[in-house]
Amino acid sequence: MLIHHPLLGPRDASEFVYKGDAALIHRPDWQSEDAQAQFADYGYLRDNPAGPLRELWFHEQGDRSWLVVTRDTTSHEITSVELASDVARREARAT
Amino acid sequence: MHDLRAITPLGRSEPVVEVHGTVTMTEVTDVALASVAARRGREPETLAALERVLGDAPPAPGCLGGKTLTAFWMGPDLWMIEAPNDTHEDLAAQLAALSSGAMSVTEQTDAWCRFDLTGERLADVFERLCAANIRAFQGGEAVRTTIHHLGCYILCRTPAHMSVIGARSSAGSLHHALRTALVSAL
Amino acid sequence: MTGVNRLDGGLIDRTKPMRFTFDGIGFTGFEGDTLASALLANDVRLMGRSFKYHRPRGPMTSGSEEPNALVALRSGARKEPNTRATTAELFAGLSATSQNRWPSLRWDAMAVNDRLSQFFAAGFYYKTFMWPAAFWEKVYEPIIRRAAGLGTLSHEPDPDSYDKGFLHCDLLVIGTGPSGLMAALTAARAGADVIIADEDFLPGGRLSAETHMIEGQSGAAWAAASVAELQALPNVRVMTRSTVIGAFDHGIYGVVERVSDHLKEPFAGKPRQILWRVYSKRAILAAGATERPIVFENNDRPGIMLASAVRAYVNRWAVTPARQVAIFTNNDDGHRTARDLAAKGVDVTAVIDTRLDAPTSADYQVIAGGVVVQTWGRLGLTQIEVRTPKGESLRIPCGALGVSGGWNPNVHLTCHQGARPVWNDTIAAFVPGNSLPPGLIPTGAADGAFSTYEALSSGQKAAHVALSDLGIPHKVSDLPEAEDAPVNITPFWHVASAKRAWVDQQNDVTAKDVQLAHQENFVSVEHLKRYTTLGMATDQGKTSNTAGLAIMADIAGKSIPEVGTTMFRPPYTPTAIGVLAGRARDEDFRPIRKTPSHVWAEEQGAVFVEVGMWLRAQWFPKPGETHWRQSVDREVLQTRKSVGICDVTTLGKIDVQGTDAAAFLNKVYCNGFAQLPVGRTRYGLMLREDAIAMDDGTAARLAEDHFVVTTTTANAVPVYRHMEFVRQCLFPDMDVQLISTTEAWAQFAVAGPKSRALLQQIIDPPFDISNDAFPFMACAEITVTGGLRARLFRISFSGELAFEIAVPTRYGDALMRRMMDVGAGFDVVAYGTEALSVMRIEKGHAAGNELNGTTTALNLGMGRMVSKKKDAIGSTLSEREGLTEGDALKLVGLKPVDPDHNVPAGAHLMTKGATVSAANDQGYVTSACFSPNLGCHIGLAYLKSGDSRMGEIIRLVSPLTGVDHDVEVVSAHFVDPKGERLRA
Amino acid sequence: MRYSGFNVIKQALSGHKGWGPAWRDVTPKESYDYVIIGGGGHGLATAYYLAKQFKQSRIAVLEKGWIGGGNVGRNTTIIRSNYLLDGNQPFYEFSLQLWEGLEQELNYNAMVSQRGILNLIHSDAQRDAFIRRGNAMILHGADAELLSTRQILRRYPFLNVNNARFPIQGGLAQHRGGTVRHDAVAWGYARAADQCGVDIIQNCEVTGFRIENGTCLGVETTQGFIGTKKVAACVAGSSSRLMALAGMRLPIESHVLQAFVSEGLKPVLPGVITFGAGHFYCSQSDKGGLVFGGDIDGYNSYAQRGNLPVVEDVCEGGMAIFPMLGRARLLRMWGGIMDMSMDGSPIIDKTHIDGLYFNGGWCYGGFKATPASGYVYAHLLATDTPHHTAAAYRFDRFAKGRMIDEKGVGNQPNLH
Repeated sequence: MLIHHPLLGPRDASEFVYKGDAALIHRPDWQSEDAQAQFADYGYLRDNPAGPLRELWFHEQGDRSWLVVTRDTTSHEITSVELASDVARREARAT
Repeated sequence: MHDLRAITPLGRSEPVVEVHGTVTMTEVTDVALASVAARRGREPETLAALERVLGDAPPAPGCLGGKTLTAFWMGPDLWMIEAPNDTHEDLAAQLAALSSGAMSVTEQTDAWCRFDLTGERLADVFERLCAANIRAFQGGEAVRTTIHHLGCYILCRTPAHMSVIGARSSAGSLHHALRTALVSAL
Repeated sequence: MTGVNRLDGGLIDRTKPMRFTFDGIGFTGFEGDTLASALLANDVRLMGRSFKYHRPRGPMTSGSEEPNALVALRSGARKEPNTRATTAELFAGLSATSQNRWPSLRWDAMAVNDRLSQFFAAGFYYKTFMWPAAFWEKVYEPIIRRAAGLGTLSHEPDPDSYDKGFLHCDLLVIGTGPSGLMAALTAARAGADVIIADEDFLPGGRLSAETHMIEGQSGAAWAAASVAELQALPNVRVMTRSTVIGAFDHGIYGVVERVSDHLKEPFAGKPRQILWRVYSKRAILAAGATERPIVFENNDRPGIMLASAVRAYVNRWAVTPARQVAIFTNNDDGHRTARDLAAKGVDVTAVIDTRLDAPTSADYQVIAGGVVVQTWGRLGLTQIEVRTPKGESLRIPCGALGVSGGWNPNVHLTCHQGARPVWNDTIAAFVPGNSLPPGLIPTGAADGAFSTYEALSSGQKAAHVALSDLGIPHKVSDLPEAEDAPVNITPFWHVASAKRAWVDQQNDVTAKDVQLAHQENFVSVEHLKRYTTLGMATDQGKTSNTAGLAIMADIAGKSIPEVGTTMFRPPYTPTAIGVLAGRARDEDFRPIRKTPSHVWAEEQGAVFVEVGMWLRAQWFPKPGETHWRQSVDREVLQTRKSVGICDVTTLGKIDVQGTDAAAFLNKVYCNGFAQLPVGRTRYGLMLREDAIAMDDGTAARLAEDHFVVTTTTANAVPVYRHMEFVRQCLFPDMDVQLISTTEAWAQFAVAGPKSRALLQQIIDPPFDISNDAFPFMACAEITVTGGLRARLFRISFSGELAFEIAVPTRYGDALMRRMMDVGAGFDVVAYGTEALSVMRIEKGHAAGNELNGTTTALNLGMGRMVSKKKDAIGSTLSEREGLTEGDALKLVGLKPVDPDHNVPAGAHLMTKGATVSAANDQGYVTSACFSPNLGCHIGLAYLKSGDSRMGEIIRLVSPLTGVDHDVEVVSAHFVDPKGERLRA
Repeated sequence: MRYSGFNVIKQALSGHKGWGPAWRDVTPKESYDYVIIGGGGHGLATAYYLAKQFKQSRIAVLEKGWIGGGNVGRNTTIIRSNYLLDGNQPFYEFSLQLWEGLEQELNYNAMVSQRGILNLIHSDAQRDAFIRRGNAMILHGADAELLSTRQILRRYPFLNVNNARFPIQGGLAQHRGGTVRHDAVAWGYARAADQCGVDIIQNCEVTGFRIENGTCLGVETTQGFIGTKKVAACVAGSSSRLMALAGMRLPIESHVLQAFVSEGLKPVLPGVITFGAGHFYCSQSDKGGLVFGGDIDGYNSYAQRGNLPVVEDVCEGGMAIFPMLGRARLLRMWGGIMDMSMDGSPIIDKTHIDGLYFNGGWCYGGFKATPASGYVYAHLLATDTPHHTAAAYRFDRFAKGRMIDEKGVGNQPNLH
């Protein structure tokens, strides 16, 4: 596979390490009422869709950026790639 | 002045130089390295400081640049500065002094080994080593990728002069891989 | 002229004769021959035996789709089993042997299977060999296994090497036939970066095998001229002997180039083959088409081959498989073979055409509406029986029969990403379907365009599409003149009456087997394949799948597409495993990482051990020491008595800087770091979000905004990755920067009561390392040996008064030598990883065996370290009930009751008196060693409620290694439990 | 007709006219007592044991394609019970015992071949871990033996011991492990279940669940609504897709695992061998093909195909221990969709919806589990209590911190 790095252009996926669903960016609040339940869901439950999935890839053999890659799990087609830090900041502000 | 004698990444007292066909491969040990990362919110100061050091704007992603000193892009707001070791053995300290806490500087000189390949048909060699599109390089490119399971920076100073920078501890394996490709491709 | 069957002409070099042997018999062929063409030229048709019935077989094809003519090429360590004689390029001195026969190819004892064939119907083995149960492994299976399989491996290491490479292009053209060449010329002339690859050693595809004219010259000449033009262009790479094995995601293709297979052996330092990973923006599939046979009684005798193969042997290799040849066809293309044979003076004894309206000929007899119903010739075809439409039967003599059932487009690569081909009635074949691999454009015969003109025009069109996609300007140029014959075919798949009629020749699947599969409800194509093994042989059903489907459709009363479609998976043709592995084998399997003191350690005769990629000194044998324990015990005792030095550079080091550095470490470590003063170091335990211990290490605060974090050797990479995740994804607004400095500093542990005295000889004054000035857990940036920058940490893994000192890596070797020199006066000793491990076990420090991915802070006895006052990764989930139970495993020490007993790691623990069973399992030993200080074996273990069982005698069992004795539960801190030494 | 050597000969002499269909093609009834979703090995085994062992009836198996077309037909055919943890070991040992009597039980030769499985050891830490594992196996009543390098070389003389980057220091063997003809498992269970009256319905895809006030009343399918008392989901890689129709999120990710087979070769590998310092395991099929595999590709995928890097990684592992493999040829590569769970262990449990049961999260270990999975799932369906060997496979083990993590890599499915 090829991942179009937002800064470096197309790079072979073998340079990256995969983590999983980009929902992992949204870590629950440790002080909330049901924190333990929230962390259990956060840690263990996944949508695992057959179709577009936002997922985290780490450019370990590249620039060490974490990326949010939107990839179709049935066709492997990649439709968008962003720096995870940009996504995290944007979505942290949004919530 | 201290009296400890340095050894090269390949474990010798002198750098190793080899000629294979049209290409000369040289172990480079006389370059000091330091990484510079911009502190959050202080990117402009960092850019300015680096511009003073390099005599040019810090290189863009995927690039190698600089005039008075050279540098290459390592990551977002992160660069590696190259300088002659004899004049800049404590390069990190020199750079840190340039800006009051605007940037995080880390000494990198001995974290790496470097092999320079000079001569013709370098693309024929590198296409057996890594996925980077070396044939399209014109000079000024700096990519990080893997060579035989080793993470390396590949710097194109000119199409006839490439530097491969890899982890110092595996200098032997990297040198072996480069030599094998030279023999195989040329 | 060598070879009784050699004709005039052809694309071989008659000035270069080559000697070769087959089953020990010498023959001569020419450069440009394949093994098959050279053998046929010498009137050898019998080249192999079939998989199941051991039927005599000769080549059916002239290419990589060959199911029958498989031989063992070369000998000794270079022996290549199952090599297709039809693609093996002849070289001087080639030696090949036949396979799957005993004692000889002509007289094969296993051919008795053929006589018993009715007992070996499809799937018979699922129905028997069940009684008695024990007989399967002992009797039935060994017999079946010996009978099965084809060639044999050499059992010797492959002496050749393989390269991998990476290529980039705008357009990859797959195939050098008319459409491929036209596409490449069009794109290359427009300036695109083009790679054109073909599996054959001679470019041209079918043009090399036909008598077609293109622009007044022979097709072969046109191909040669086109290739010459392409090779002259700087933006084109022409790759012959290069098979595109697979179409992978995002325009990446795997291409295997056979660099040296046409040589006796590779040149020194050169690879046998290269696996190219080709990154293409667009690709054009011009892989052509493959002719398919008709299924009739005994249609597998040597000499019965595809009509197109006969034509290829005649035209390209100037060989006729026999002096008398007949043709059996259901389409016009079969007649082309008859014409080419006749033109070369070969006796065409008949053309049997299943169509009543078959074209006639003045040169040979045409039996319109006829079918072949039987053949004769045990080791080679001698004659055939034909039934005419009037029902009369004729015997026709022939040494070869060319069969043409129509052509299948080579759609394989279009299927590699899940697309299924679709049926096309006009050519009665599957053509590329929808949802093809993105960027892949099928063209020419591969797309069902069978005439030469169609191939040229579709190739040009495909190139235009690709160029437009890439935004490369181009102009339409005229196409060369070429034949444009229509496809006239009336589908005819099998002779209805035929039973022992082969569908899959290599796997011996007959029409009867397909019938039986249907009868037992294995109707879908997937079930048909798996039950009968149709299409599972080394040719992957290239010549058999369609006929199998057609026969099943016929029996089931369905249409072919209703029964299913053919499906192809990579690789396109079988690929040497060696080339997929490349250089990564033997010592080069993975890189080697060496420590700064490696050269010195080698000089000391150290024994090295693999620790991940690292090679570390395990111990340093001294003269007279015959057992490793002697060396290790000495290193331990001497270190605890005076001073020892160990290279600990392999520990991961991460530079953490920024105004939020301390706040960041508060997140990644379960214990607190905000209050750590500058100039001090603290132990840190890092948890995964699921509360399991991920790693431990120390963080030294060099400045308010600067820490140096250490990780274990094994976890340096995952910990750095995790910290970047926390930084970039979880707390992106923190001002913190991370970078690994593991290799920048050579770091040595200097441990033992005399460590301070030794270091005082190294460290530049006035820096004071007295206990007051530089207490336990202090750290500082200093200089040594007269001005060399260094870092000093007062930390101890051994439990002794100890320091770790770091200098720039290039000076590590010299520092080690210097410390050993000045240390001589202090009875210094170098110690390796074994002594390191012994001392940390004696001290009860956890390491990899304790941090095994299932242990919590509580298990480690560090439950209280998990701060409740702050948010840290893993702290919330650490409170789950399953992780906080009363009888949770706790880290304890173990001592044998009988001091002569050992405490083996991996042993399990039972309460004394309880029966030995999983139900009574109380825990297990994680690490163990002989402690020279205690004079007995000791171990660390996880024990249920271990912290409250000190002094208890429990039973240690290791049934696997035959150990069963009592041990005492003690504190894990065997040595200096109060920690007075390390604070001294 | 009963399968036997006698009947094979009898049929051979009469043109094989007497063999009937291995299972009937049926159209679904309006309702069943049990509807099992998924005509793979686990689903068919569940149906068989429900009918045979637990004397239940009115059972249907719904398969969206052709039976046996999923992972049971695209795996590397290995069976073993060399597990470490209490939650797993008894279950896989139970499965191995069921394998041992399977052919006689089903009257179908699935070629269960106990040729032994060997895990190679390359470091002291690995040895410690394997000794602990071997002891756990023996304590649970399974077989295990620690082999020296010399013992290993006697059986595998061509292993690369001395010239290797990571020298082989021994191995942990389970002699009762081995291989099975994978397709035959699905066909054997299908035929046996069919003979017990189970309806096997192919080309019948479940498109939804009919759930009313917390109770599942049946399933909507491409062949219409089918009512039932109990619905048993058993669809491996498609688990998340299916259960989403019931509004459930699972502790599961779907990943692609590639498998490989070489050209047919005369016998060279007597047993199953696993490389401990790389990603490679290999056995040889009765037809002579070397069947091998390695790690999953590592990214979520529902495409039954992988990519080159893992192919190369696996072949590197192969060459590292068998340098003679260089001249053997890879014939075919394919991919299966693995239901990778959050701790690497399966889930066999009721859901919070009455009448809806779940079996999944098998990672790449599903094939060897087939008989026990079917048996314990049938037990749960018939008795509403978990079988004692599968009591730990609960949904709530994650929230409660009772993970069953053999590899110790945590909630990172692509590492299990």
